[in-house]
Amino acid sequence: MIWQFDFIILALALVCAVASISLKDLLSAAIVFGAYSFLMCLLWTEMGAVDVAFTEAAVGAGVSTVFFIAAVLHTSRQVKPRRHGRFFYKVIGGAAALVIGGILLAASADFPTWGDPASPASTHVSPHYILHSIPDTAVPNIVTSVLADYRGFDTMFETSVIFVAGLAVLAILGRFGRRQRDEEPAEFAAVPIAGQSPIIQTACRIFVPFMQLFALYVVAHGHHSPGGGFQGGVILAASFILIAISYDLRTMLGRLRERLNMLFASLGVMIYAGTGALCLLMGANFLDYSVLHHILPATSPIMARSHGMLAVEVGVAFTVMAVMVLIYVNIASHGKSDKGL
Amino acid sequence: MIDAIVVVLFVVGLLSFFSTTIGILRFPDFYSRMHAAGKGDVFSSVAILLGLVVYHLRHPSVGGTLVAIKILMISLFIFIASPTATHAIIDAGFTAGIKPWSKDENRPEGEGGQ
Amino acid sequence: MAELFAKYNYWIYIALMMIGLYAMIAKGNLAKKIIGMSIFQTAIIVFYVSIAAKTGGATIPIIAHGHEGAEHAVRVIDYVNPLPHVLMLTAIVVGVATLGVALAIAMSIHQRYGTMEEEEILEQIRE
Amino acid sequence: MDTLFIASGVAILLLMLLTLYRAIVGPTAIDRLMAVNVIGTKTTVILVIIGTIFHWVEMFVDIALAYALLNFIVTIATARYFHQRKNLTATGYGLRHRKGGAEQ
Repeated sequence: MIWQFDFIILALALVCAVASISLKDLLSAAIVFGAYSFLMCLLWTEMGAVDVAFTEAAVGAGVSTVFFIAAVLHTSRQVKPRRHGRFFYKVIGGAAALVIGGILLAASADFPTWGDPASPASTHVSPHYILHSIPDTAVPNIVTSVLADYRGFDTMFETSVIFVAGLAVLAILGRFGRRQRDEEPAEFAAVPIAGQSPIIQTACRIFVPFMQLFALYVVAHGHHSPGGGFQGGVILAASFILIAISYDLRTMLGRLRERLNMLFASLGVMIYAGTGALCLLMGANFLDYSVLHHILPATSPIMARSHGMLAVEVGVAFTVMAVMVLIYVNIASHGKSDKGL
Repeated sequence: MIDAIVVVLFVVGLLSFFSTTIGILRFPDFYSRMHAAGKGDVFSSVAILLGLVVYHLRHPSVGGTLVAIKILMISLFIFIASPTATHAIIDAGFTAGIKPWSKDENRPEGEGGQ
Repeated sequence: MAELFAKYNYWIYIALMMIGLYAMIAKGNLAKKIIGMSIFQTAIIVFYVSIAAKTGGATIPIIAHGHEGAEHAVRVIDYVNPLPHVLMLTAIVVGVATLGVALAIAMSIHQRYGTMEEEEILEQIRE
Repeated sequence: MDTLFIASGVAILLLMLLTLYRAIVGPTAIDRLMAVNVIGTKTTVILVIIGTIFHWVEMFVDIALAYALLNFIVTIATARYFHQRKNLTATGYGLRHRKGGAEQ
């Protein structure tokens, strides 16, 4: 926690937030919102929330702004100025914001001071996690151990929510049955690439292997440093999005077919739930990985929990990667999966 | 001695970032602003990152060397990615039809935009 | 004065939340509403993360020298609270997935009505 | 040395505030993109500086590496946007805008 940084970053974030909702050009608003995401990542880093900052770094730089730009490409870019204005809505919105803000400001008098080590949030449950993470699970990164072990149920349903979000995008934008059956990615390669300049394509060819390797490192090394399935999955998805942007959407779909992608999405959730069910079959509680030491060779119950977390993180990475790619493909091509952003 | 190198690299980086910012704010048209942003951004970032590499190598150790290598990789990636991004932006501006600023005309600040 | 300085960041989060709420209600454009929703969400995330912060030299929630066994005692006060980080980490990724769904809905509304403005959509629905 | 790092971090952040002027005022979307690109590169640097201030840069350098790898995706995506819609400023609304864009 570095208060000098905190103050300036918060001021910058406020400016960015006001600018991104008041700009009339939606593309500019999306770009300024990308800067807002950078500042949020810095804010969380200086508060010590490295895993959150890592997630925001991967999501904000690689995925969310690209979704916005792709959506703006397929819709209108300009916010329409109004003839008679939205005076009524502005009054209601301003009143609601002021009332709720006022209530929260009044309530902030009861908050503990910022960074108080004895605040209620930091004294009830979290000391248990901090003290027992190493003896229970042998995982130094407490965030990973809480995410995948202590609160494994929660994370499993978060993963399911991401999966369902991917299905929802497919259901809203996808064109089931309206696509020709024979239009398979194998024929896509014959279409000449109408893409970016060779400089960008070369830079992409240099970057993509590094990004994918780095993503695998992030998934596998999440026990000892910031990272894990969510971050690694988003970086993997960003590498595929980079291929799609710098070459063509068809080139990317030639590497990662849509059916394979859907298979990955469901495989991830299945790995997660399957690990839990395996624990159930071995006679322990759902997602109680310590029982897995009977089938994993040369492990103690403690190390079995560590390895169980790794399996779960791999499942999360599969789902997150596949769903982000799925959402990108559908938004960028308006569900047609042929050519897009 | 090592501290002096770190301080010099930081000051060089900060000064070049300062001139980058001045260039971004003051230059008259898009292409000249991009010229300031493209060069100064990479140079200042790499200078500050090199200062941090030197700082982390002051006590030789395995962890410090690993960190130094990672920071060098970051500067390498910036060295590749930032000029590529500059190229992409210039290309986008040229495709979108921004006319370069020339000496004789004295266009207002908001040229080409709303 | 000390009271003011100890809580200024809460007030800035509240201001961010108010900006997001205002944009969600008052702006007529669907994309602007979605941006407002994201700002609202970020304000809540940053509030949770700041709850986790601890003054007094607390470091990031990764136990130092965890590989060499826990010979030395782990003190709670040395590490920031990891629990809000976990909750918010998943919230960010779920947030971007829901952002994708929101954009998909806005895109199919645009395909159907040819506009992203709330009032024009309402006019077309009433006709 | 910590004073140097904090001071230079604050200096970079203040210069980012000046860069943000270009990001917000424009005049065109591409000017904003340029400013945001500079802000993103400097975010990478500040992340490493924050790690050094925490005396545990091993844990922060991965985040900076992720930023260095991912930072230019948005830039390239926007360049791609301008390849497909060649109008620099946002004009026209709704479907009419799409037809007008195709004619250009």
